[in-house]
Amino acid sequence: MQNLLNGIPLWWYLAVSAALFCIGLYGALARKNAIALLMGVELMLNAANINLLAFWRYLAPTSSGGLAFAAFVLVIAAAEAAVGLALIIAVYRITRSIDPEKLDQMKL
Amino acid sequence: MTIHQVLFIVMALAILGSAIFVVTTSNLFRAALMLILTFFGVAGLFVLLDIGLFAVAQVLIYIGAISILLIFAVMLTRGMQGMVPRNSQAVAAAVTVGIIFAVLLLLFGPFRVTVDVARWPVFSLFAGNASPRDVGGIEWTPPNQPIPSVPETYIADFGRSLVDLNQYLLPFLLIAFLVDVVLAGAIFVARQRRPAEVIEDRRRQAEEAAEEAEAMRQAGMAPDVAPLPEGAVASTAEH
Amino acid sequence: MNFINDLLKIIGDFIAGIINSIFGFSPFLADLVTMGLAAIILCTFAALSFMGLTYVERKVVARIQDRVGPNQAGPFGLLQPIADGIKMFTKEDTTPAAADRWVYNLAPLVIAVFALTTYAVLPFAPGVVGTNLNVGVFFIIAIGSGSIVAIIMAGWGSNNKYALLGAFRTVAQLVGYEVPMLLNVLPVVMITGSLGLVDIINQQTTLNGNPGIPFIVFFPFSALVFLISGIAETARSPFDLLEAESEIVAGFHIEYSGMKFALFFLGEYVNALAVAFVFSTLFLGGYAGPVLPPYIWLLLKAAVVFFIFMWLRGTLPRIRVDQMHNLNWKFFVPVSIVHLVVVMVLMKLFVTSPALAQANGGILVTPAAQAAILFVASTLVLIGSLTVAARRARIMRLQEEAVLEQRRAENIAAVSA
Amino acid sequence: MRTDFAFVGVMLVTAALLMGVALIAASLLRPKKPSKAKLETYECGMETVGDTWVQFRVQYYVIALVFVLFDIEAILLFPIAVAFNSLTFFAVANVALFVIVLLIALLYAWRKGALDWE
Repeated sequence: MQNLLNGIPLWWYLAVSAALFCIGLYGALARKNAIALLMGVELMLNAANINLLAFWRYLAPTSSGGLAFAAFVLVIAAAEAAVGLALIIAVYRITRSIDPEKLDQMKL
Repeated sequence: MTIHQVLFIVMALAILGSAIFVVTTSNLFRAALMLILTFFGVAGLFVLLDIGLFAVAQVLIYIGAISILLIFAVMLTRGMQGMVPRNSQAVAAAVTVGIIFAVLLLLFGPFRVTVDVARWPVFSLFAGNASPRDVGGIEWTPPNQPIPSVPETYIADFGRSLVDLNQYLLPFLLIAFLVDVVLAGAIFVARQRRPAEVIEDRRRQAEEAAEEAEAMRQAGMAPDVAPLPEGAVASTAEH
Repeated sequence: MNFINDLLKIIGDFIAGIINSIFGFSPFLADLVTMGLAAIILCTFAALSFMGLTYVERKVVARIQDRVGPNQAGPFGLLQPIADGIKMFTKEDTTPAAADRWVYNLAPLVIAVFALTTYAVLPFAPGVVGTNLNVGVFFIIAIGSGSIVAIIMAGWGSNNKYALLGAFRTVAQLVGYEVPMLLNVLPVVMITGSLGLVDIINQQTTLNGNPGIPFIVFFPFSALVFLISGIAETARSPFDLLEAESEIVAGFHIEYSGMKFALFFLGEYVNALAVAFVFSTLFLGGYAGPVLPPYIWLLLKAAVVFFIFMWLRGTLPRIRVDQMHNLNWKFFVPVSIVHLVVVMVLMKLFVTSPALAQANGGILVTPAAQAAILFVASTLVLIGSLTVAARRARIMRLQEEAVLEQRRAENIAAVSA
Repeated sequence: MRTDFAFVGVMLVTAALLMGVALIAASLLRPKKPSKAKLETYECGMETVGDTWVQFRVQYYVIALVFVLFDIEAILLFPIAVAFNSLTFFAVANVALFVIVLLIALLYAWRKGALDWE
């Protein structure tokens, strides 16, 4: 018998998070558009956050480690999106394409 | 079924459904909108976990900031025109992702697999000595031990831990510098001009330098720099 | 006296009692029905206040501009909102052929729903609050992002150049003014030590329910910047760049008509009223006040704030896009950060509780003295920043004039030659 | 167990239902006579030329970028503000440092002209 919070066992959260992570990974691997790829990465970061907060809530709600790490994930996700999208915009202006498969040159 | 379980299942379905839409649709703007729905669902999960602070932060940052950035980028790059949703490695990616999901479910899920380590010694690498025969299905909480509730002051505790020298002060300050670097870098990258403009600029500069040198020579002084040869303009522009 | 004071609460308890007795067999169902009824009452209140405000605003702005305003429908034009409502319901409403149907039709719904949800956390009287979230302030600011999403949806879904351009402009404005709003709520949260709106009001009241020192005295700078950002956040005049008719026709809602347009309008007014309520709560002491019942106090304060909105709308011209961005990024945000640091350090230096003074050091002062110190500091920041900005603006104006003068001289020389 | 957010959820659902009912009622009441001219994109009577995808300036992105970075700082500053009364002076000095570093970032963006709206 596993422990429940609001009638929900921990593994439900972990399963949703795992599924979300895998969907995000698929998006990051299989998309032909750099922005869609970044969307996949955001999904993965979100999945990681679900995991962090679920574990925090079930295992150590009295410390604040899980919250701190989740907050850092949020911050870094935003920073990553900002820089990534800026790069995409810059690349697009030069090559008029944001297909990551076509960006195989070091020099633009 | 309690109401919380029903809500959880509804939210999980919304999250996963919209996430699948995000990674399969060919309309990038709708993908961004569905991404917002996913984020909203995740905020709902945080509410179910009793972490209101992060539910709100999720809405504020992911919906209010990151999705806006994504949509702006979609608009700026016209990324949707003639878009093919999948690239050539989509099938391989799907298979890989499926395997990863199966492994994760084995690790996190309720399933317990019994493996004979004598036949598969490689599993002892993962399972260690603690439970030599059971792999996967890790029990994260000791059975029948109540989960403590979140303390009322969890926001204040969290805030205090962020500026506590023994806890997260260093990452907290590093984030300020990270933000600095991100801002500087992203502005530099995003505001860079087009190559054509750069070439035009360089050519004008070269012309001005040449004119100046000409004027100096006419004034009877030796030029500091030799006027650039014709080809030099193009070669400097490439870098 | 008590009956009048707690009128809302007594009525609420009465209704809850009836519901509990009907649905006594299932506490969950009783809870759900109670909450649903409360939500319907709040939505109705918001919708009715929307109708009332459109009339009042038209009358007030008309008076300011020396006109009469609506005066045909009913006595003093009082039936005007109803006539408008009937028109909105029966007007033909087309979906442009080029539009993205789903996105186009969902956008007004999204904006109205998010605007109404703000009311779920506003405290109207002691004990009368939809839900007292412990992250109330944060929630109100976060829920505002919903309207940003809706505006982008409307702009893109219409598939119209002007709509998209207007949406982009609006979003750039809304996201920009969220930053000074966040930065100026922080001092209030710091002095209260809580994000809950009820806690913030309690901090501004004395024990017997009368107003203590409202936070506008502590942080006049924050109050001013919050108010102006609030106006910009709800895109009201003079920040109504999104509907600059001469430039982008009507902004993101150019393609909308009938009921969908009404929902956009409702979202705008409900948001503006919510900003008035939130400002009253954060800086004017909320429902706290002597003699009159609490809900009347709150309504009075919100009405005064909303009157300021209407006054500004009636008198100020619309500002330019670059001015709007400059005001935010080059004045509000940097000065707010400086103000935040000053206030933070002062609040740590001058503390009011002996225990804290003993634990962390700092000088023990009375709350009134702390308020006076913070008031002086905040006002100094305000005056200082205004002086610096005025000097900078003067220098820039002189430079511009010099350039113009030079150009004129050149022109004269060219003509005479 | 009932969380504080239950009412927010109910409010979202109720508002959506009420507004949806209003929309549907309006769609039943109003006349519906679409014609080709009515369904055209409105552009002050002119015919639409070209794509809706007009070229947007990158300035919008830069503004959103600066906003995002100030937004993420809020998620860290708000919990600290809640804990403010019990912080030591050292901690407050660090928060001030954090905020000032952000101000430097803003000033850098200002100097680089990222905040100028030509």
